[in-house]
Amino acid sequence: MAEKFEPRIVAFLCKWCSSAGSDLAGVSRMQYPPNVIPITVMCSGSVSPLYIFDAFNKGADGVLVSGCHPGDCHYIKGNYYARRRIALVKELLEFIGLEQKRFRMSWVSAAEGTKYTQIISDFVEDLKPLGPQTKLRRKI
Amino acid sequence: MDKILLKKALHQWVKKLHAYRIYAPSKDGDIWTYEALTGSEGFDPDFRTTALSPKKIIFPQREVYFQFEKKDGDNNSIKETLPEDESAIVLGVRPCDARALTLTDKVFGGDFKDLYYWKRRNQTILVGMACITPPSPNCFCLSVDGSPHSKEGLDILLTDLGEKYYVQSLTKKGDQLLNLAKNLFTQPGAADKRDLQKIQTESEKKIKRQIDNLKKVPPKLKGMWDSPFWDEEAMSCLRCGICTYMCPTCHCFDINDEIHSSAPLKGERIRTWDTCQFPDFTMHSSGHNPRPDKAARLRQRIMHKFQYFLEIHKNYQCTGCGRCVTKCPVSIDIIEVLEKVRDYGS
Amino acid sequence: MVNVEDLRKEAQRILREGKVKYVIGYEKDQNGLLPKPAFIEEPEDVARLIWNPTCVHNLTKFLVDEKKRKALEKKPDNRPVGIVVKGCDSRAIVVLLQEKYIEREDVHILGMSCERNGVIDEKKLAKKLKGQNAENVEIDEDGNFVVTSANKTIKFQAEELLAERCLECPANYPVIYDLLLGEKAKKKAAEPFKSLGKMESLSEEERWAFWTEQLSKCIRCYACRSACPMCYCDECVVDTINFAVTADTTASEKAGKIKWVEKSPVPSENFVYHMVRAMHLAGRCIDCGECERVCPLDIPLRFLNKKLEKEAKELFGYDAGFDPNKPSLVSSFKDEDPEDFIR
Amino acid sequence: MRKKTGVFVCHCGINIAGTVDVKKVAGDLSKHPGVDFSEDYVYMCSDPGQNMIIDAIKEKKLDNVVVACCSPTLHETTFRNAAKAAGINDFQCEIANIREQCSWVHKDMDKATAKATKLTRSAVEKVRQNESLDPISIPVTRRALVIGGGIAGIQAALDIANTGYEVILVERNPSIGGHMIQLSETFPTLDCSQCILTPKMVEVSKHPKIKLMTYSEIQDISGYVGNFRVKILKKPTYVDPDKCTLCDECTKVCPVVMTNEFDLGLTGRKAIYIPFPQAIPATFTLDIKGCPGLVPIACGKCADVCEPKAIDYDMKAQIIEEEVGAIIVATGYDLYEKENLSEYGYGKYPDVLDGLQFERLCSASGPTQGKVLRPSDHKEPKEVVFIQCAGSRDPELHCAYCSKICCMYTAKHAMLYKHHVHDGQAYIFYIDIRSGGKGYEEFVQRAVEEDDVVYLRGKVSKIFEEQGKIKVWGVDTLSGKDIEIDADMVVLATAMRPSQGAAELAKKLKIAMDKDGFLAEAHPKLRPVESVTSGMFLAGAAQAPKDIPEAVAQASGAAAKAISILSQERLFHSPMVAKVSLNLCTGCGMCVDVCPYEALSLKDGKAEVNEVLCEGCGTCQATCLRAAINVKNTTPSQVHEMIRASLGG
Repeated sequence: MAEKFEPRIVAFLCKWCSSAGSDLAGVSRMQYPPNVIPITVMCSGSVSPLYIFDAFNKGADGVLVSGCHPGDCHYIKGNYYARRRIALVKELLEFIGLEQKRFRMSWVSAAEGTKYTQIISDFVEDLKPLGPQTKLRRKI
Repeated sequence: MDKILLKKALHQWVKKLHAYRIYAPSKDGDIWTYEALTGSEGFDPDFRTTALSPKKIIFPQREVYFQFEKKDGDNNSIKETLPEDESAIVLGVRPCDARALTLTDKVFGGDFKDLYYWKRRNQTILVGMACITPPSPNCFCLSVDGSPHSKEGLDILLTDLGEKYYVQSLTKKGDQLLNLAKNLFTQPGAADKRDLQKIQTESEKKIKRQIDNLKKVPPKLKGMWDSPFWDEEAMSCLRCGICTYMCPTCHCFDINDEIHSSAPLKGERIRTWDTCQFPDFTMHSSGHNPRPDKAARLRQRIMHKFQYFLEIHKNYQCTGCGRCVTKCPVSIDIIEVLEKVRDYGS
Repeated sequence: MVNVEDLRKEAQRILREGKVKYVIGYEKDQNGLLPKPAFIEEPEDVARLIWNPTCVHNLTKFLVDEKKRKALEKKPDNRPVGIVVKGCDSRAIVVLLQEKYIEREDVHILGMSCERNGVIDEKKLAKKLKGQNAENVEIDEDGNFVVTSANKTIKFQAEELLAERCLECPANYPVIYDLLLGEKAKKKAAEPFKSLGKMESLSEEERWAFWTEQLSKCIRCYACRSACPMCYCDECVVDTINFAVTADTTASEKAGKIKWVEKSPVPSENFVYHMVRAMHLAGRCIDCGECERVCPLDIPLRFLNKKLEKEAKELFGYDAGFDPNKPSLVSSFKDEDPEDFIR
Repeated sequence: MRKKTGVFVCHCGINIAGTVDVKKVAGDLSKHPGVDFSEDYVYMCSDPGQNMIIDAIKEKKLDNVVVACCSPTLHETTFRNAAKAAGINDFQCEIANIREQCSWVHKDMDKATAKATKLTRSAVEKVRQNESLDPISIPVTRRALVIGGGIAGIQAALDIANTGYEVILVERNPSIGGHMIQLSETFPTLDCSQCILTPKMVEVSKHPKIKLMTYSEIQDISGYVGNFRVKILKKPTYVDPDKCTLCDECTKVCPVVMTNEFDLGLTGRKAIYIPFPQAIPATFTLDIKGCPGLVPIACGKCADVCEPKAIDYDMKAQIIEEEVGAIIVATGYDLYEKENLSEYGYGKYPDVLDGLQFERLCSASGPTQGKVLRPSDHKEPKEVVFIQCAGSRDPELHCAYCSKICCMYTAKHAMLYKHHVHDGQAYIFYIDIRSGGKGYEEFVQRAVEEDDVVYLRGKVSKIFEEQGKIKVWGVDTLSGKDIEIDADMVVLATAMRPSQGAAELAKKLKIAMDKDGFLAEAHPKLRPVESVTSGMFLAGAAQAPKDIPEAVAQASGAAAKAISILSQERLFHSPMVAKVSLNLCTGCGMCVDVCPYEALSLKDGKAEVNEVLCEGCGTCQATCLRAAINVKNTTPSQVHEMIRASLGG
């Protein structure tokens, strides 16, 4: 069963670094599993905790937030606010008992196509054994 | 028909009832709630007032009306979802809560019969438990034409006589349940009847809280629509939904569509409890809100229960269970409010 | 020891001098142990004011009410409001000031120090008295509770009856006030996050089971947010209909109204509601414990906020409700904020 | 009114069609609610492809379109222009990136196709809620303000003025020239500082496009890029420069002697004075700090002897308002305060000097007419110790950063000293020698080889006076030997600090400062001359320690940036900016705290967006607890729908 299961991942990528990084992965024809649907946002700092809860509520098996490395934010400091906010979201999700592997954050620069590829591949691998995310998924 | 059931035989009887789905009060930490009963154990006849009344079983907080799906072209589908057929027993219903259902019956059984409500209502059997000692410090059923041993709305009423229960079956449904274990029930003797009388009068004396001359309240209310009284009384109100959600007689609801999938468009139309105490209850899409503040909402709650409902259905919409008094975070006490109304301006 | 007479005197003075519109305090409730909020307008009525360890409510929510009420009035009386606060409540005022929801001039703060003690937990007391009602609770010189029940007086060690939050209180005296009653007894909780210990020691699955059981009980009466002084939004993110529509509300704003949470009180939706609430209170919750106290189904909501309070403290060195002039937890950052969780 | 959406799926030859079943994607999308037209084509970006879009929009009366193709970075503009050509707003076109983020990174056709469908759906849900927006256009006041009349400010002002735009150059001292005019010679060429700077200063004073305002300070700045309003405080000099003939009679009679800032206290000057002979503007200034009183009764000697009656005691401070489109901040540096370096006897012993004082000693126009003499007894020092990193690179006690120029000027000082005192000996204590720069390393080598300067790698542990000598104890960490020198003079290469008052100015300008108080650039790598506030640029040591060529280079860079604004009649700004829902905003100000661009402020208890400054990053949106502030066309509502679509729910 676990082999059959294909996790569904929502990835919030900042436009300037991480989304560009994923483009680079494409241009370089790197291969990674098709389980991620990226949503490009202006800045990791614009990712509201609500988006993350909503994604899990709508059945995401994993959620990724990715932004520019500290110091590289196109908007100078958006990713610093993100770092703080996301840390709290992570703690909360773990506290209520969601598998901690299901939510992660990364810094991916426009030059790090390889890193993006790796992060997605690992994410998918880590999620497969967990099976579908049913805890927060809307059940009505 | 009246019977006697020995206390020690109670559980044997309950065993026999398992052909039905059984709900009974169960204790979770400090609070009592109605839960599905599995096995004969776990039913404690000395339960206190439950957080929610059996209303939640007959009129659940969430009810699905129908499911809809948008298909190609115009052949869209709509599927009505009535509650499934399953007779249920609520074991251990307080007389006030049973009376409350007779009031919601009037609401859902008027010119328009609410299919969802009545399907559950009709297939549910209510086994009452008379209150020997008030299950809540704020019981005041006597003041609102009720009593700790009222039979209204019940199918069976059990009264604790110490070693045994005095069992009164009040409907055919009730008789069915007794017939499931004929051998457990015996005929009551004259002494039992006397004990019953005695215990009933005693139990009434034990009720601490009351409102004298409640009948003076409705006419008073008529003249109090725009009295500053409501502002003062509502000063400490927090606008939460406790008083109404806990109330066994409140029955207001909201209807929403819940979208489960946008492509293809799938979802359910659902009914959920709603309350006049929430600011959005009367919010118009224009933004105008005819009940702009909590004063207006408290007034609505009192007037609905003690004027409008009375005019329409000839009963107060309150059975004195005391939940709203006990649970109000800021001790807004409906009894005090009514007394103040009664004495207002005199 | 706090002398309630001093409180009444001051209340009377500010009322008589017309310094305040009215004074928000506690008064005896005839039919229960806990007092009820009192709104005193006449100097003669100050005798109604009481002060004892059953004064659990956080009255600062009524400052929010006052502001909302004033917004509706044509010619509002802009005099300040007098309010009786404990240490925790005073921190709520600090947050309201920090978020510019109220101005310092809007309140005349009558600060009550809990003096090495705090308020009682009604449920703990009920257990001790085995269902017996208590008529009165007081503190004696040694900081023990003296409970009067059925004409008997019983002594309890403070710890036996103290509300959990008081045992973990960072400062049980007002941090901001116009008048302080009682001494600023510095009693910093030895283990400010003790109660979380049990929860955190549980396994992931145990924690999940715990919260599923608890949050399944939620009937969304919203008493938690109603009692919370930090929940002052005109429109709550979970309300789907209550859109504060005004003349300048555009069609797109109406259309843009999002249903983050369904009205159905089912676990998945209850989780979103309570998690969003927890996030919105991160760095703002001052642990007055009201959300948990008012919950009619005894959901231990305080844990959620306490957890984030702990993280704010341990990850970012942030305490809520002490400095009205510093930026909020989530509207600030430090270069050295931890990022070991980021890949 | 239901919106009609059109979807266009590009094959990109086989780049997409190779791994994504484009026909299936187009087919599935045609069933998506609200989609009225869905087609695929081999090359959407080709003319026929674009025409297909244009025609469909016109014929099917589409409200908006989604093009599923390559990354928006490549053809978003192409297709938005097409949409425009068809008569709908460019924001009614969105791109679904099914190439870089899908077909190129996957092999499994079915899965890639499924993903492409989700990506396209997501874009459809987004575009449906897009607002039609037009770029925000701002008029430009085509004048510039340069703050600071040092070399950086002078260079920037000249560069701008020479392209024909008016420049206001504000300097708080009586003369422009900054610190450079105090220097004797400059490394690595040893050409005379005044000789190369004074021509530029004169050019400034003569330039028809430059309005020079000395003895003036910025009082207040409002407005935004292209449209700043500046209030400048012009302090009274009590001397009318037009009447003053520089006869110098006034100083002869002035009874008050004060310390001379220009010589860093090595000499004195009168209360009425000219900072230095070549001062620009060439005029005298009456320093009221020292003047007995601006009334003839008190003194009035200067006024009596002034033939042309240039002295006017009634002169008042003026506030001059100017409008400019761009601002360059070149407020320069100051030396690390004496009191912070008492361990070196700095400020305690007269013969312990800082670098600038030593420059004055070497300067031909200096207090000693270019002879190196000890301030204490005017004897020629025979042994001089130079100490580098005095206050720099010392995170514990002083500044953590490297002041960058000290290695070079210390080598220069040692050389100059040798050129003045041939039989003298120069010692230099250093931590490292940092001589990166054209001809710099060779310069240092010259100091060692030709002027046999002794370089000692190590820190000085103690300095104290003993019978007329300054004893310097230190250690040579290379040999491990303790060093003890009986010096006649000690010269400290004191750290560079942001010029005093820079912090207040930064607040007025609303530009950020780094942890050391230097002005912060917008991006450490990519926007080194821009400040965080658009329309304001940085030049010279105000941004970080720099030597002259670097300061000049940055000044020209800043000038070019400013010109790029001034050269336009209107500025255009992306309309994807934050918008406040006043009915939800409670005025908590969290958005104001987080905004990186000072674009948000509180007005009447509600947040207000300055659309010109807003870059649309959306940090405010995620911070707001009340969903009261949203960035146009990336609203939570849109993200919410995209999440749904992405998960097929």
